[in-house]
Amino acid sequence: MATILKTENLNKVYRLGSLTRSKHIQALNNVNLNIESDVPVIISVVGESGSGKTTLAKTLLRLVEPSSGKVTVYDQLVAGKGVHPPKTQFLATVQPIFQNPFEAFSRYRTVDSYLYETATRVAGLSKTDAIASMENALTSVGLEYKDVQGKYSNQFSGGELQRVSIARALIPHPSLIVADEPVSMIDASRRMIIINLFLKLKEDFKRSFLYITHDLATAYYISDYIAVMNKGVVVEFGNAKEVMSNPQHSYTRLLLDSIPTTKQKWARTKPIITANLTA
Amino acid sequence: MSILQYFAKRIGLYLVVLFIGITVTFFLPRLMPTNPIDGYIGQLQSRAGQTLTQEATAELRSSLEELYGLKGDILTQYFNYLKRVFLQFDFGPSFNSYPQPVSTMIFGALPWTLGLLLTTTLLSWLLGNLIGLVAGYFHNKRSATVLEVIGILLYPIPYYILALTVILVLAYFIPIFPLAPTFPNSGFSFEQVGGILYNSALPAITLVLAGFGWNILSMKSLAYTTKEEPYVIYARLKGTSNWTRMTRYVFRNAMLPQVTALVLSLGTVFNGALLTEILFSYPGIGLLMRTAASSGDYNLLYGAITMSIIAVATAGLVIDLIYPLFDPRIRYR
Amino acid sequence: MPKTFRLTRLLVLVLTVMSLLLSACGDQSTPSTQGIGQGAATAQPGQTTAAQAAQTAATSTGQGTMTDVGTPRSETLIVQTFDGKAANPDQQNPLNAYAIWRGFRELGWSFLWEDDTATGKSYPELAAGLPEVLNPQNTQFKVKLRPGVYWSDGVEFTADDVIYTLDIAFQNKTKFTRVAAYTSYIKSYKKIDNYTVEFETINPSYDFATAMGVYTWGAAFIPVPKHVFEKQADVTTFKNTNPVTLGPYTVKSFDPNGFWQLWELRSDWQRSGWGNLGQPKAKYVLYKDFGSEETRTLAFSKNQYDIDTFMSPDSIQAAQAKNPAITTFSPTLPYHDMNDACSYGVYLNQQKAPLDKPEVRWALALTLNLQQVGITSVNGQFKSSAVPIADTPITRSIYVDPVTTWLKDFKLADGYQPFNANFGTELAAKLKEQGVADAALPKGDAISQSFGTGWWKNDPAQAEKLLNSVGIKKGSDGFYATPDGKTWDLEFVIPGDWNKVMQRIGFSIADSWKKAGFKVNARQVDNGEFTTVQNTNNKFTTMMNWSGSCVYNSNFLNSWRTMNPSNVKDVNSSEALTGNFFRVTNTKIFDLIKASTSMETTSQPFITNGQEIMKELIKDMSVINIMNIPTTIPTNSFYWKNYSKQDNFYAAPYSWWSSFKKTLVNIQPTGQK
Amino acid sequence: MRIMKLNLKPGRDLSTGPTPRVVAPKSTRSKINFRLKLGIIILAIFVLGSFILPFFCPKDPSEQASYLKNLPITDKHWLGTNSLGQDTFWFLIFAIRNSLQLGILVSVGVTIIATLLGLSAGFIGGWYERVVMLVVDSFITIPLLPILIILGAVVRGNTTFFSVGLIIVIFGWAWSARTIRSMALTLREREFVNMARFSGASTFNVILKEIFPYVSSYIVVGFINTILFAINTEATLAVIGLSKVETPTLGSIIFWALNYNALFTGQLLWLIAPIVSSVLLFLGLFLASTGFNERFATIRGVA
Amino acid sequence: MIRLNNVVASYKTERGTVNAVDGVNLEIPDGCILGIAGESGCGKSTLMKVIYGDIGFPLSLASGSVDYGFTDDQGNKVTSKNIQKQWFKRISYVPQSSMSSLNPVIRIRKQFLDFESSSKTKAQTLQEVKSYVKKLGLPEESIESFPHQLSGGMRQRIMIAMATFFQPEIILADEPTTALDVVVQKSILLLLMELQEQMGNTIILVSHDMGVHYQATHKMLIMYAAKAVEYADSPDLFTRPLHPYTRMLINSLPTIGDDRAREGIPGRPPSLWNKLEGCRFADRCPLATERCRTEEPAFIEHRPGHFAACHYADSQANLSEVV
Repeated sequence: MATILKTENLNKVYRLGSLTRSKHIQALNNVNLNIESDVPVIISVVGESGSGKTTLAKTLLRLVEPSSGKVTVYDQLVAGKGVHPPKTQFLATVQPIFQNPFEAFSRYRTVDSYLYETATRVAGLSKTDAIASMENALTSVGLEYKDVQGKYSNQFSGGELQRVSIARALIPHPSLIVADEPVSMIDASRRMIIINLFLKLKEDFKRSFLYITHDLATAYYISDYIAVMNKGVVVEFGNAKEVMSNPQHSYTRLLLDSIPTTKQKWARTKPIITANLTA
Repeated sequence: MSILQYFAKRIGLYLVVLFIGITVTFFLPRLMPTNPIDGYIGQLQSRAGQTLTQEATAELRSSLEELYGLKGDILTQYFNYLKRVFLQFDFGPSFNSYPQPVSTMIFGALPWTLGLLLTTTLLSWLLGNLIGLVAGYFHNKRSATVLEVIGILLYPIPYYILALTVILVLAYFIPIFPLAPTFPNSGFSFEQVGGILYNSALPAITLVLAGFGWNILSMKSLAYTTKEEPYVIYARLKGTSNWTRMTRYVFRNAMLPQVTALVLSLGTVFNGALLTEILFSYPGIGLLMRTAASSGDYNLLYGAITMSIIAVATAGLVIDLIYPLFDPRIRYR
Repeated sequence: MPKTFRLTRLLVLVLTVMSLLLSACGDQSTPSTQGIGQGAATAQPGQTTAAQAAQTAATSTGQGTMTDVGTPRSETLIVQTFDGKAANPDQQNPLNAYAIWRGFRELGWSFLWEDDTATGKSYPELAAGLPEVLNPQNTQFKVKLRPGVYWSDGVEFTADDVIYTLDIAFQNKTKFTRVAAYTSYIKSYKKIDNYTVEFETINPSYDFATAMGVYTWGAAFIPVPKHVFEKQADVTTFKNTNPVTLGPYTVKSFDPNGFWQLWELRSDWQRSGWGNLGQPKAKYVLYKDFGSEETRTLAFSKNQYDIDTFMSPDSIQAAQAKNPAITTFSPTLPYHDMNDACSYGVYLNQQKAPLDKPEVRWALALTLNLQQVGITSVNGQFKSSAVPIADTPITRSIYVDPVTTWLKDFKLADGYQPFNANFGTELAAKLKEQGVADAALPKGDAISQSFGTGWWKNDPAQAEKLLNSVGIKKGSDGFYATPDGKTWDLEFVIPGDWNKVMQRIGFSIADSWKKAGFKVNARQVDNGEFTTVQNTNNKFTTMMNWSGSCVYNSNFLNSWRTMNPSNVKDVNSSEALTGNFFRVTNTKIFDLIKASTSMETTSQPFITNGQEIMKELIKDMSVINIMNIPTTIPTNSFYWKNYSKQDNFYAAPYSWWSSFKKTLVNIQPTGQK
Repeated sequence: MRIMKLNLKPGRDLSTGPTPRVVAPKSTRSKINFRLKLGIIILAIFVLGSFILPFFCPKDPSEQASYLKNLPITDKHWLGTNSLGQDTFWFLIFAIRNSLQLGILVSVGVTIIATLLGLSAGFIGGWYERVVMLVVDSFITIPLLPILIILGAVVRGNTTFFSVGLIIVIFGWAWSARTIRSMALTLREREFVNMARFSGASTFNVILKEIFPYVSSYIVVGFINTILFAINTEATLAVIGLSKVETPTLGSIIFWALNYNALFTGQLLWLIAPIVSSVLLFLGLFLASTGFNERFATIRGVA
Repeated sequence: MIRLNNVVASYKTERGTVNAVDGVNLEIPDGCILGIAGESGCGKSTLMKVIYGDIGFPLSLASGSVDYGFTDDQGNKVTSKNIQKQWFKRISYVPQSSMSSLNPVIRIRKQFLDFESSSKTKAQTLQEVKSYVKKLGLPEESIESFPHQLSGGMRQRIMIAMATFFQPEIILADEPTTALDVVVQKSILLLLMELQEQMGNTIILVSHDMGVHYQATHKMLIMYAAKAVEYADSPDLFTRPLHPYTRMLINSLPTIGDDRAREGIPGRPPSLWNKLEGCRFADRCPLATERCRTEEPAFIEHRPGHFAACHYADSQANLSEVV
């Protein structure tokens, strides 16, 4: 059994200073996750804004240094207080997919240049090998190299761009791909294309994913494991189907209850408006 | 971080900036090819009286070095200087007006410069911003374009040209104001204040004219972009009047960077004082600086420039400390 | 329904209206530039303007125009200050640096002897007569004081005041900054009685009356009132603000910012230090700075003041076009007063290669196209002088004429005759060509009176020959290169805006040198730096200057005493010179000077020595003397008349010389209210 | 006050306030193009005219007494001659060229220093940023004009008036650096920067390829503004006689015209020509700068 | 009843004029919540602008009109030409982002009182605002705050309070819950629904989330590439949609507890600058035939009250219930 992701006592405290007040925000509060598996898995982290899920992703990506604790991915120590893994090794272990595909590419550079640089610098490939690996990666996300080559980000739709973004992340064969809200900026009708792609990549390419989202339905749809976070604390963690079908924590239940499904209307119990308005 | 810590940190930074600025300006005048003692002796020798004998000159030279505190190497002078400035705010005696202390001269000139430049800076800020607001808010109206053109045309006219034109128009062709100011000599009666205002009118008008072009243009572009902000659009969709939107929405928000600009420009009044005071023979720090530079009066120069540095650095500090009063977001974040 | 009144709205409204008004002003400014043009181009007769101005100003009071300081304009003589703004206006103690340009020398103080600027001779003022020499070495003198002179507070002036002044000066000679001239000159002094003092000098002194009294523009020794000073705790820091004066005027008020100072005539002016000269006509004298030349021109043409100092010829012309009451020193060219003690010249660092070769210095003189320089910079309004002193009515017969005679035959080593005695005639012809009215041009003998006795030829070819002879040849860029082949960058220091005439002349000289192939870097400097360059060998190459040639009568020693070996410093020395700004190294000159110090200054041997020194200076081309200082000093006769002019010359017409006291007793009010 | 204004101009720091959105609505595009076009046309005329015409100049225009003094406009002297016997037109052409040269050189210097320091400080952060910003803040407090007046004494001793430019660079880069740094700061948090990081880019690469293109538009605007600032500063110094006044510049013409009292002697063209030229030149620079700025804003708004 | 008569709304751009809403005919009965759904760029926001009467450069109403079914104080019929005078009195608007739609530097109380209220004094109005806000479940003090001091949910409630304060006939809500978390989203939607029930006004709700529409709306309009493609009562539309696009939209939404695979809709809508022929959905439609590519389907009533623009609306493949 490989340790796919292990966080140990991960804490992150932000200090928000202003003139008259200053407060400490515990974005991560002793987060301990341990996922061991022989096969690649998709782990979802769900929660509302401010729950700490994005901080968790950023910690993994070394974009934020935790106040204490450490993170191990596939037995590699990748992040933690004072942890400095070699750059290339780290980049070959963890790769990100960002929320806004239009923001993820500079509009002054062709999108394929990011792929090419990832191939040469991170994967350490020669020029020809790099192009081959780019072609492979793009094919696996349903795009063709010739359609991408030399184009700028504004020539793509959000979904296409997000797929390029995923292809780039695949190039160095990272053990774990961290996807922070990867579909929230994509039109609802096309979200499932990306979501299904994650599933396919897990199967075909044996990649593990950490899927950060506030959308419980898609999380349920693709995840093997799910972690529900609230105010920096993991309130519930376990097998996705089990957690969703039988939520233990009241917060998880609240979240599930609030999803606007197309199957069942919300129960309208107590009135929100206190008095008669027309009076 | 508590509010006290924040203040302490900001003030610490302020002191470091002051220190660096003062140090740089201490060493700069050393590059001046003018020896103030030569200057003084030369004045005595060739213009003010009698040709001195060699003995007399040598004697005078050594006593002047002693009096001016120019003995010792440059580092000793520097440390003495720092000590005096930071601990006693004492810049030593003026070389040219020995034994007058520099601080006395500066504090004599300070009210003039501050009085003129603070008033005009504020006035041109107010006028410029109001015109700019109207020009930016009604940017597609012809009358607003006219207002903007005023700014565009006023802004690039070099200051000295503007000054000369104003002198000609308001003192010569239409003799409203005096050509050369005669400031009343002392006291503060109502009449004298009137005299000061009357005599300061010309420089004040040029300063306002010179300053408000920039204010028009910057406020115009700010108002113009602010007008496209969602909250202004939403206010329009609420059916609010143009007036309400212009004042309460556009102006209140576009004003914020302009407040910063205002405080910063208040800090740089000494810079502005220079040209004005030279052109209008106005008795302030600027004229003092110019005279000091031309006669190699180090101490006076240090004093005047240090005042300027303190003013700019203080303005920066003040912005940071008062900005929350204007922007509630910073107050409560 | 009426809305609640909003203060903010009102404020905004008011400000908007104001801003619109102001922006209207801004609009006006553009066409107004053209308005100036019309005014100047058509040159409206000035009287109307002047009258209007007077009217406008007069409306405030009932009977007559009042000045800004509240005195009747008709009783006030208003003088442009010499130095602009005074840095230390309340410092009025003459023993220290003080606000010297505010009329103290002319109106407030009184001196032992004055100088008659019309003749160059001393006459007694506080003293009862010229000093009596007591020993053959000329070191001991007896001075009698004139009885009946009173300080402005009613105390009599006596020998005690003289003794007291000397006492505190000697006691505090390291602290007072303006006493060194006499504390290093006088060896001892003693009071004989209330009106008699005896002095002993360190060295033989044939100039005692001018050393302790006035030489041309003021005296170093200024008696201070004992009864006032002895009450002070510390005389060295005593400011003496609003001083007790010996002169007929007292300070009525002054601007703490240093722009103006008002003097009022003492009611007992008759028993003042120079009350015996006659009645000063102005009840008030106001020294005031009218700012830059632009504002001065405007104010002057509006009769806001009466006497200016240096003003550029164009400004005077412009002011005259607007106001015919404004006149220059003479009605014909060169219009201005040329009788200053000093002269303008180019000083050369004779110790610095390649200027150490006389050929090079002569080449510079022969390439200086003075005709062109004079026309470009001062419209031909100048009086040239090849002899290194000012060519004035006093010096001409003593020095200029004899040396000029010698010059006509003077040859350089190669036999070339550099002197052009026809310079004045040629200049007059050129000016005529340029359109100067015939009436304004001098004719016949007047040419030499106006434009001088001649100057050097403008001969770039001869200059090149001289330069080639010492290995200086033109490089491929057309500029002269030093013998080692490097381009010769010639630094030329000239005054900045503080002396516009010299500044212009300097730039024109640089231009004429450039045309002849010298790579000149003309550098205008402030007066502080100017003096530093003048004094310091390693900072000095060439410069415009006047301070080394000041000779007002036969006594050339006053300037040239400092030409001695102790004032020859190493060429790279940063030590300040205390004189000898020509950088003379010629031992013959040193010997002549030394010998002259023990001669009577009016004696023939002394004068001959002077002529010999001048000849030596010319042979070496130690200094390229150019012209007398054209002191423009325009006056305005709207309120006052009978100023000292060419055709009515009673004293040097300058307001910043102590001779101004003669102007004050000679002018007359015009009766204009 | 004008001088201060221009001081701030190359990089007036508005970072303390909320950055105003500079997305111009589509409706104004034609107007913007007009501005930019007009600005560029004016500048092109000035640049081409002043850099090409001097080759046809009959003689060094700064030489005195080349012609008779104070001539009116003739076919030989398009703007007449001045009181120094120089041809006003040719002097003006050379003046514009020199002023532009100075402005451009200063601007290049300021832009390079400000960009290097501003970008690196904003992006690298940490103690490096703190030190750089301390230096920047200190330089901002040092008043330019008095310093120039002090150094004027030194400057005037040099054979080239470009030393004035050097000093303007030394004391003028701080504002721009500050603005660029604040822009880099916001860019630092943008996702594509992280994307580049995860593509293996080094810090240098990130600054060069990711951050720089985004700041470049501002740099162009800043560049134009600095030209304006440098020309005006030199002119101000020249007018009070603190620059190299023999070199024809827009300021030195005014210096000479005032020195010879052109206002009152009817030599108005001498004074008006440089004023009109500088106002036009400034207008061109100003229109180009604002036009480009707004043009850039629309591009950004579209992307 | 609001009636849209063949509304064509176009934008002027540098590339030319583009019709963002291209011939929409609609009758919206009074007192219902109408949902509008569609991909971004389908014209739903433009349609909102047209209905609100916020038409100004570069947007223009190329043809057609909007009739609101009521008259103003002078008795004139209110159409899109004069609806502006009724803003926030009889028609109001809830914006998408409460944060950027509130003036950051003045207190909410003042923004409330921006309304041109002619008949009451400020103090009176303030009292009313306070009590109204309280009724909507907000603390009274909240209107004394600056916008940034309130949470996203509170701010959105304030926006709703502003929009409903005068009890207008029509309320437009453009993606009012997009920026909010699910829990808050639910409470906001419930609030809107409850308000509508009490006031009986018409709410037009734009959202791209079919779940939101299912929960809140009575009637649904589906738009695609500037066209209205389906319009029906919500329950009908969600169970038996007539347009393949609608069906695919509903089907692309995963549901908890439902493990079946879900597919997104591949491809992109056609560019509106291109010349468009036939059915605009044809390129992405599994049922498309040659006819669809050439002949534009009409927007017709296939079942009572159920309109659709599809040639195969009545075909077998389209009649099954949505799973």
